[in-house]
Amino acid sequence: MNIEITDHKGNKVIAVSGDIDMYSSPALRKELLSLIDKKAANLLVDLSRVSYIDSSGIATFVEGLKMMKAGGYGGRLKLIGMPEGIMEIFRFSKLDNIFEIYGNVDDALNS
Amino acid sequence: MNIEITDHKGNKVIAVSGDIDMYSSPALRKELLSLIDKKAANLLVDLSRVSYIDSSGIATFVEGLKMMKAGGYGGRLKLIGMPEGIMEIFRFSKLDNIFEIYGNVDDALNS
Amino acid sequence: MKNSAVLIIPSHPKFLSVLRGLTAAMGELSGMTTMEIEDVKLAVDEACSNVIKYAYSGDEGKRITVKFRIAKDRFEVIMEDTGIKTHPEFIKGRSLEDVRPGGLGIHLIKRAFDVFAFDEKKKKGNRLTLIRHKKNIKKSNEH
Amino acid sequence: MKNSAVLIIPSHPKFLSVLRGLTAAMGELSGMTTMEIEDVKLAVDEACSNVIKYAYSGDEGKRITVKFRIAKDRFEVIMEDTGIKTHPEFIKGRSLEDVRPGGLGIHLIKRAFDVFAFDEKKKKGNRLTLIRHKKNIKKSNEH
Ligand SMILES: Nc1ncnc2c1ncn2[C@@H]1O[C@H](COP(=O)(O)OP(=O)(O)O)[C@@H](O)[C@H]1O
Ligand SMILES: Nc1ncnc2c1ncn2[C@@H]1O[C@H](COP(=O)(O)OP(=O)(O)O)[C@@H](O)[C@H]1O
Repeated sequence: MNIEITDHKGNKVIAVSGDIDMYSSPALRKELLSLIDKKAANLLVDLSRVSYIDSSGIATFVEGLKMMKAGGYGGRLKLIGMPEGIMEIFRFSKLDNIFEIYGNVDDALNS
Repeated sequence: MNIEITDHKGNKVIAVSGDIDMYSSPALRKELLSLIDKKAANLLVDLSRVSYIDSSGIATFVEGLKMMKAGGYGGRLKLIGMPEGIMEIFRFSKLDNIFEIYGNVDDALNS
Repeated sequence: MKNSAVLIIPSHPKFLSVLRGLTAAMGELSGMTTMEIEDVKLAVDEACSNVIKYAYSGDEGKRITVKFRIAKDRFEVIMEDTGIKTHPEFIKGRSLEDVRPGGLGIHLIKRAFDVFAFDEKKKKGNRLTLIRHKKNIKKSNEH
Repeated sequence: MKNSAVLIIPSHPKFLSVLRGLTAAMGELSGMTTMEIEDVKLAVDEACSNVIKYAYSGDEGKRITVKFRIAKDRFEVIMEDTGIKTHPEFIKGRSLEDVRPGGLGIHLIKRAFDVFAFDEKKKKGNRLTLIRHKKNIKKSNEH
């Protein structure tokens, strides 16, 4: 797994690539929670180059979402570019309606 | 591995896909030798969708080339669309100058 | 041992990718579709993650043995550890309506495998048997 | 067994793809580049093909054990069989100028691995050790 953090019109974009599993998800968790700690208003996670995700990866996003809501500063976590195979796991886990999911960065920002 | 045989302007094209190894190469050998038996004038082997080849696969093509020359009917074996990773093994094996190698079917037929 | 393979790995999460690589290759050998392979790979990864987390309490220096068997009618995975005895009666995925981190692994395992059974007779450690029946049309149409 | 994995497969050529899948995953874990992984995968496949062909004379019902070990400075593969004793002095790839089918396997193994050694002390069957040193800049620039 690899993580790249960039700025897009003042919004933080976390681009993840490779496999998110029990080995790599702690590093993703750390990045996510540190950005939430800094009260990032819009937190976009680009999943388009993620080839695999297991339940520890899903748990990481669920935790991020909960932390963001608990922060009470109106920050929003948005998942973008989700490949079909990963979308399918979110659907199976009934999380596709819990997360804000967008096709690309612009759709996510215009919402 | 999968093999598809088609006709292109009266020439036989053998399109191979997947992995050519000690398990799959006997099937390729059979197809190749049966077409040579039928005295195919131009035998084009499309390797563009081959993901892997080992020495048994290389040996199969060397044998095919030898049989074709031994046939004495002027038939030519042409390898087309070779992916770089496979080309590299032919180069290492000093076979890149032994085989007729072309980018695509038309280049192979116009030569 | 015709049509079977055995993998022994350390109980370190970085070896999950190695187990996935092998699972995918065995799935392909058994004639599964790409989508089926993805489901089975995820399920085997989840089962192994649970061994590391629960049977070995995160100890990364133990070993896990995974046996694969391809039969005409099924795909079998047997996972063995020498860790803390699992009490199958306590294994329960969370309700999918109750959104919180964790509790998805068991659901993902049972989605891909028809049988999920711990060998009660094993003396030390655990032996988990996972069986996926072939031509399980219902399962493969579900998603 | 930290940083090592063991695979046991039948001596059937259809399991070569399974061995390649595992080899690729171990290569990735050891930090190899995609190109290095391709070379190592091919080399391990060739060594295993030779066990099937020569040590087992094509008998598909025997077993082959492959141990992988990742160390800081090297990538190690140990392949064991219970077949006919190999006489290392007779193992020789053909001259690359002498174009004919066969005789390439050993060249492809030695291209990827710095050490290719049979354990003379093993009583029954064979134990082949393959070692690839890391930061072998010469090798990786060759092609
Ligand atoms: N191999 C195991 N040994 C002991 N307990 C287990 C094992 N697998 C699962 N469990 C129990 O079942 C619960 C649900 O497991 P799972 O769905 O994988 O979710 P998670 O591990 O994320 O909590 C776990 O919280 C644990 O209590
Ligand atoms: N594991 C082995 N046991 C016995 N002989 C072997 C073994 N590996 C290779 N050889 C011998 O070395 C020769 C060269 O091997 P290789 O380069 O792999 O080419 P090929 O197997 O195509 O002939 C073989 O023909 C065989 O005589």
